Amino acid sequence: ACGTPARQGAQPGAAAEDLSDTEKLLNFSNWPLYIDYDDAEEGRPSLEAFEDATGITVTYTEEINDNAEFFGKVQNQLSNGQATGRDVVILTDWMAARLVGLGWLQELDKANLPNVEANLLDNLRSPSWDTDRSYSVPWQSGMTGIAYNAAAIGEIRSMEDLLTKPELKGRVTFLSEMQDAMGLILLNMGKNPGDFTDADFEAAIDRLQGAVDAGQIRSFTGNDYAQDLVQGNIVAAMAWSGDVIQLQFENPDIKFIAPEEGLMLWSDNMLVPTGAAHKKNAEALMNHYYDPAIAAQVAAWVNYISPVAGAREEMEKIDPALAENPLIFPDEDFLAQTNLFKGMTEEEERKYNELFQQVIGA
Amino acid sequence: MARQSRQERAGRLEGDLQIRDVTKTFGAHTAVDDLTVTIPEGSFFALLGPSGCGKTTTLRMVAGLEEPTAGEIWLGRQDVTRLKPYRRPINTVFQNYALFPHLDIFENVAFGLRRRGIKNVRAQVEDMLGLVELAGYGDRRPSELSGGQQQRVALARALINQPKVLLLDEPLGALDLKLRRQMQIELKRIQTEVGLTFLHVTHDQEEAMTMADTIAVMNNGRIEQMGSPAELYDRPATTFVANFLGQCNLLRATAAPAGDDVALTVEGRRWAVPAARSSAAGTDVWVGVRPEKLRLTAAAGTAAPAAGGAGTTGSAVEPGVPAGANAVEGVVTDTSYVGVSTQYLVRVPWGQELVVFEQNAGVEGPVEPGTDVVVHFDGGHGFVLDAGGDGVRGAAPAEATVGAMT
Amino acid sequence: MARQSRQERAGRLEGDLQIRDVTKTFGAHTAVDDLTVTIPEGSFFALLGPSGCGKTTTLRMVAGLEEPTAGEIWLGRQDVTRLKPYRRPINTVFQNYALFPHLDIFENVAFGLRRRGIKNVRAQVEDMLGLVELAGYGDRRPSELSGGQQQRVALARALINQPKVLLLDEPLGALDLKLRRQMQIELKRIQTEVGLTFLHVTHDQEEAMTMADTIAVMNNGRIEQMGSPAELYDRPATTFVANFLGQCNLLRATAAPAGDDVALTVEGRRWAVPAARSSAAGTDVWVGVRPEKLRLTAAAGTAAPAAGGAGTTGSAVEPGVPAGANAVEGVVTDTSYVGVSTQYLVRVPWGQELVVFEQNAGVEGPVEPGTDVVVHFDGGHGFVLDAGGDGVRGAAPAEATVGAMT
Amino acid sequence: MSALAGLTLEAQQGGAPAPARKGRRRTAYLLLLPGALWLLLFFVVPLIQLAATSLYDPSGSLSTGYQMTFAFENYVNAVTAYAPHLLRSFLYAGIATVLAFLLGYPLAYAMAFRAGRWKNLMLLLVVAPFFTSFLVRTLAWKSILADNGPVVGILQAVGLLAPDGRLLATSVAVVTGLTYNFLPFMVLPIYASLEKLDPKLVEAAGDLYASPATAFRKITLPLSMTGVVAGTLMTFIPAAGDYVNAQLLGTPNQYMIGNVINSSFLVTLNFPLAASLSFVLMAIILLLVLLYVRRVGTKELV
Amino acid sequence: MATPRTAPRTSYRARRWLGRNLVSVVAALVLAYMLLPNVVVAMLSFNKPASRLSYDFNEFTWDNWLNPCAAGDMCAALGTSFRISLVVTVVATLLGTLMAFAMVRHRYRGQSATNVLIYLPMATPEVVMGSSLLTLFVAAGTQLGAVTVAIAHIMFCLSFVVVTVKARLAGLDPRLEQAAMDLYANEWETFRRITLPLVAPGIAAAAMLSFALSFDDFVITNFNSGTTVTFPMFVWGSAQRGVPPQVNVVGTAMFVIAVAVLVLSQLRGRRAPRR
Ligand SMILES: Nc1ncnc2c1ncn2[C@@H]1O[C@H](COP(=O)(O)OP(=O)(O)OP(=O)(O)O)[C@@H](O)[C@H]1O
Ligand SMILES: Nc1ncnc2c1ncn2[C@@H]1O[C@H](COP(=O)(O)OP(=O)(O)OP(=O)(O)O)[C@@H](O)[C@H]1O
Ligand SMILES: NCCCCNCCCN
Ligand SMILES: [Mg+2]
Ligand SMILES: [Mg+2]
Repeated sequence: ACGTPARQGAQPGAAAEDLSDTEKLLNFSNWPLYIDYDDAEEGRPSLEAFEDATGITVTYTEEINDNAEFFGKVQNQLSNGQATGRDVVILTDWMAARLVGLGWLQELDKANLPNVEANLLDNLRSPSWDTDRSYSVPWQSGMTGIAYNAAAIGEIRSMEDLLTKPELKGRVTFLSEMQDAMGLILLNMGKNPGDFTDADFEAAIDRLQGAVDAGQIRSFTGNDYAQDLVQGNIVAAMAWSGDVIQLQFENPDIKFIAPEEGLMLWSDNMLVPTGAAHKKNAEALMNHYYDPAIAAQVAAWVNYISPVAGAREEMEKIDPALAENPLIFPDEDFLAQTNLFKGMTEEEERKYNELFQQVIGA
Repeated sequence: MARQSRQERAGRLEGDLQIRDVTKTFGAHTAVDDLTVTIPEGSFFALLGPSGCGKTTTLRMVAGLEEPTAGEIWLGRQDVTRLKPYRRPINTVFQNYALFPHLDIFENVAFGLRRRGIKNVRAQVEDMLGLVELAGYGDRRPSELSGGQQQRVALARALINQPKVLLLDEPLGALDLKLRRQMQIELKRIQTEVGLTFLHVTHDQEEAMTMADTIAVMNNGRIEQMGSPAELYDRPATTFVANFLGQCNLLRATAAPAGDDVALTVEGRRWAVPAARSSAAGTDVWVGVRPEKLRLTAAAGTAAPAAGGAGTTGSAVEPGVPAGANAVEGVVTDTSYVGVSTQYLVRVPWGQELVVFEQNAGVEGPVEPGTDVVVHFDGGHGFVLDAGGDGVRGAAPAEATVGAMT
Repeated sequence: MARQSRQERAGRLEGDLQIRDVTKTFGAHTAVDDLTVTIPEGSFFALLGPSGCGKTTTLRMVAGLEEPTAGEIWLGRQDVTRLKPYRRPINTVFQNYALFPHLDIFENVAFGLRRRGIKNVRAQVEDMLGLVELAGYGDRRPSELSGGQQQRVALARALINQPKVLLLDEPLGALDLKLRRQMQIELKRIQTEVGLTFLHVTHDQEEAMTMADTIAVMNNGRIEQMGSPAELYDRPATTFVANFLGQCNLLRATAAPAGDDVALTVEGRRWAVPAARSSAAGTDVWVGVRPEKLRLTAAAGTAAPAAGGAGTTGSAVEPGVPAGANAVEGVVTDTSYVGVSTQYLVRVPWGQELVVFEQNAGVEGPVEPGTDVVVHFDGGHGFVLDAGGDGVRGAAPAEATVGAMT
Repeated sequence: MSALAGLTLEAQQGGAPAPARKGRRRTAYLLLLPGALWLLLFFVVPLIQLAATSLYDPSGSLSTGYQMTFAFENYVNAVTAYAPHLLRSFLYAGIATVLAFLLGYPLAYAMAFRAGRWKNLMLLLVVAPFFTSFLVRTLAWKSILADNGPVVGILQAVGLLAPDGRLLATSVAVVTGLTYNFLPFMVLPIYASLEKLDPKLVEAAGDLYASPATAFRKITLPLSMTGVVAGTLMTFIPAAGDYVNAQLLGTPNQYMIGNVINSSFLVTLNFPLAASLSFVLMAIILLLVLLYVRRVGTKELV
Repeated sequence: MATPRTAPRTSYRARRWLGRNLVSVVAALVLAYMLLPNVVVAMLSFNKPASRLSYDFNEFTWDNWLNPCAAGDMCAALGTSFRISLVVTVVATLLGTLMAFAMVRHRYRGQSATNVLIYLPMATPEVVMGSSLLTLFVAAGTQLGAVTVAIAHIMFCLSFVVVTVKARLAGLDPRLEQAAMDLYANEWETFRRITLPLVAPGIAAAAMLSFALSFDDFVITNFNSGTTVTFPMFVWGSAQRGVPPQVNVVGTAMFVIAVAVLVLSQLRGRRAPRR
């Protein structure tokens, strides 16, 4: 064995044979708490609507807990040009960028996406890593901030509290995604996550290391912080905005706050990996979710920022209060206090991840 | 007060091992049944009996490995009934030896000394290994020794502690015949040399007889008879003992007193046995006689010569049969040569087969099967037992017919 | 051509088992050494010898479980040397029985029949179980039987196949004395009943003597002597056989021919043994005499009466010693009562101890240790062996001194 | 089922193989072939591949590929960066092994000598949890030890735990989980070796003036040593490589080397690091095992 | 006078009882420790959780037992696990038994090498085994899935099978086979009628063990399963978003079934002597 060759896909966008015309099937992998869910019916209304409308049977799997973890799971197949068995996956910008770079995504047929063409918010139309949205369609955007259980702990206001408050010792979780965790810590240290130096980063790492060593942080989690928060094993967590609002239905004491230092902003995208055999069905799904009424329906449940123009108007019909919620429909002022993590070179990404990895030990 | 009198009793018996009214039950089963026996200090005492009769259980109670359900065990002046095994001055040679496989021979033998905190054990252990003729074997493991050698290690391991009583539970049971006879001599020699009390369990009657001063024959948790080997062999008190200890011819008879003798009628034949050799009270009796006490003489009108070294001079009804001998005619049905002696089966008129041993001391050839003979014995060699109740006991099951076993 | 002549040879011996020049080596060790022996059809042949002498190996070669390194094995006219075990009309009763634990008794016994494709086995198996007195035990598992019963199943399992030859490898070795004697009778009975060839391996000389028509004594992979039990016992050809088969007194002597006798000088004493009973060529010899052939007579000037049933009439130098008897004076050092007989050790002037057996046939008490006696025997009971080379062999190791074993 | 008890131990019994006949050797190879091939192909070859991976250029990535540069410094870097995790792995595994021994020995002893007719039932209860996924059982521990769960409540009530104290997400929880998970592997071999022990030997020791404690120390324990060695190895080795317990019941401060290897392979895709850590782990384990086995003197095992 | 005497006597008795039964008491406690999680799992299998994320006991219900497959893809995962474990059990038991026979019954060159080959996997941590196999599959470009999982499971079950069967085989008296040959059974019949039935309990134990190890494996599976979801993988995944109570139904059912099967086989074994 003399090394392993580069895993870049031979031709970016290489498509598998599309069986959509014969197989009315779609495998959809998503994060937990990321779609409308009717407890009483034990069903997902928007998805059922799609199935009813198209006759496509959707296998919906809540299997994505963390971008890197998911990538690790599927990268073997993708790098070998094999099917992963998934037709639509939802991943965050930076991970989507990596997949585009590796050529592991199928190019979308715009002709099948009229709703997207029509309703995609302008500010999301041309990210640097997929300038004409050939490979990706935004699913939701959201913010990384702090969630806490007000019944168990006094008010939490800042990252400073999270990192140092003794009452929180061992009862707070951080996110295992480097961009989330380090973004908030950089903010806490007065740095700009969108533009920082290696030294800034290292200082932030030291700060994090200090908190870990002190036993402040119980664990680094993916989406699974939600469970611990509800079960009471932790009283505060680094959390994603929409999740927390959903958790409030289970436990009204759980609050989401924007830390005093600021919020991180991100968006997740629907992607069709290479080897997926139902691209056309996937495109139908994307198009379905860009119907503003459907988008509003989803947003009303998940409480994330919808990328669909006209969703707010539709939301007015469903729940006017939600239409006013800045976490769902943020205005310019609100967005001003949010931050984006900087786009990294592969070199930087490796370096920062390695440092981060050593701190979280996994 | 009760305590006082006990101590008095004990005082009388310095160093003797006393088992007093001991009973041991396992669930519903009584393994040892109200056993009382005193084993004098320094004696070689053998406990003999069929499998399951309670021998091991008795030994284990003496060793302290089992607690009596009732009764007491005294060693000299000390009640040891409830003493832990490791506090008793009693050691055991286990069947199959129970040598510690992970310790070498030296450490096996030194084990007891070390436990008692004795420091300089080397000399003592070497001496003991010498005594059992295993000098130089100290650093072997038990598995590297032959059966006989292991046996001697087990002995040494127990003896080195100079116990008051040494218990031996069929210590030779696993050895083959030749080795067994040899170890018997060895054991007896060592007992004589060290002079301590041996309580020896065996089911081999020959072993018990050659080695022990006193034998107790056990059956069903009780002692049937106790005494010197000769006493037990010559005057068994029950048919069980008669059959268990060696071979025996037992014949049904009716008895009537006749002066110093008991007059017996055995299928019409008139026999006599000294009254002193009868323990029967009724008229229904067993007459017993050992095979080696029987003589064969050619029947009248037969040319065959008398077999065996029993050439006697004296007048008799049948030529060669002494006057006054108890005799019965019969025919030889089987002759088997066993080197030292020849064993004959003689069928008597009522169908019973008698066993006769003739030592091969002379040069005369054996009596051929089919020869008509007269079987006779001196009344002084017979014995008479009550035939009340239980019939013949102690013979091996498959041959539990009255009479002979080969 | 060679084949032709072999077949001719075989033709002469219908059904006999012939072992011809068979050698078996394991690595450097020769277990069986150029063994040749013919076992006549229908005979009970015993192979006797110390542990490790090659008995089992011989049997295994006959059974086909081991292949000879050299030599041939013929059964009647057929060379079976290389035949698979399951193609030979030979069956084995294994030591420890090797019963199939997962099959019941019935299926154990039926095993061989079923393998040979025999359909209706029930009647045959029932018969065979009857023969070994186990009728009704068919549906038990081997583990539910006693040792003796298991033994009989092993026998039945082999016998039911009506083999030409039945091999028995210490089939009684694991049984206790009493059961063993009983099984010996059983085995002998069955052999007589079914009349097939038994090749029986044992290390129990008494067993071999009571059961076999012919005994071969093996040592170090070779046969030392072969013959009828009486022949081997009465006229052993080597000191090994003399000592291995029963007990024996061996005395060093110088021999000189004297007519029909051999004149012997034993430490100055003049003895004689019939020339026919000597196999010695040189002058350096062993004189052998069995313990039961020796007589004890009170020494002159001693009041003690003659012991044993050897009351003889005849003039002698010492009173009670017959004329012409070979005699030596000595002192009794040990007396042990074993029921049937009493065993004496008599120390003669040059220190050797002789063993003497006296059957307890009379009522005389035993001779006490310390008594001065004369030991004597009829020359016709002695035998003379060459003393060239190897000294005394065959006695158990710990007593490899010249002379007696108890 | 007793065969199951013997599962981890036995092997050293060997038993004299039947004498080789002509052609039997070929049969032996034929019988061995499929299994041995399987192990060669899917155990040995992967290990070699892993060894190679451990020497790849550490700056390799999916997009650039991984070059074989014989980068032995990977080992140095891995050990320096993750020394605490390595240390913790062996510390936790060691403690768990000792605890499992202390708990497992009495259980095995009671099963062998005290259980009577309950013996088989007890054996059954030791084995049966194998069939309930260990993940499910470990998750059950998570709720047993939860901050507002019953155990914490009781311990706080009796004052053994501070009012704000907790069990979950502590070393205690991780070690408890490790001990629990590998306890059967300790119990079964010890039981198997005690089963074989002749109780007469213990009686003989008592007869020779050894008190029960001494008899245990001098006879029972030494004679069950094969089982103890097998059991400790069967506990220690997997425990040292485990990451599930640390992940479910611990915090980053409890993470063991298994967590690092796992996430390097599956999350951060740092294959050279993961591979070199794997080998460091194996090397240390083998070294400790050899030292231990030599010390305890049970040569038959390794 | 009697009162002060009886009190210490009772405590003496209690102490004596404890002294005698200490081991049994400790053993019972340890057994309780070993079974505690199973008790919790059994309880939770009857729980109607307050919400999808909660794991606390809330309300008793039979629903989970009545609808075990209501929990997403759990039943599919369970099926996958069963299928894989069955294949693994058959193949590993077969190959391992053959190896054990070769190792006990034959002499050949490379015996110690074979021994190392058998023992080393047992001395290798699962992460290492799983990851190294992954490296191989990646390098060979093998599609990860049920097949690779089965390959991996067979690999680590082999050692356990060999050791278990070897133990049984070594304890088998070779004279039984010789006796069969002596009684006209040829090699094949001897194997079928004597060797196999006598070694069968060992083989059965090995098979049972293989099944349990394979069914329960998470670590090695996680490395090599690709998109295939086995039951443990499902549990692991669902642990991140709330374990459905049906998982506890499966855990409890497996436990009960295992106990039942073992008890039945014991009872059958005991009754077998009577034909
Ligand atoms: N621990 C025990 N539990 C139940 N019964 C027992 C126990 N020990 C012995 N017995 C029974 O007590 C009786 C006497 O047993 P013991 O071992 O004393 O016999 P033994 O005379 O030594 O026999 P053997 O010659 O066979 O050794 C037997 O019936 C036996 O089954
Ligand atoms: N398979 C074997 N490999 C090596 N040596 C063997 C083998 N079988 C037997 N031997 C050796 O051959 C010799 C004869 O053995 P054999 O079993 O025939 O003795 P035996 O006369 O039956 O002894 P015993 O009375 O103890 O059963 C012994 O020294 C034994 O060690
Ligand atoms: N419950 C849905 C959470 C979606 C989180 N997406 C990943 C954000 C990464 N910063
Ligand atoms: Mg006994
Ligand atoms: Mg033999």
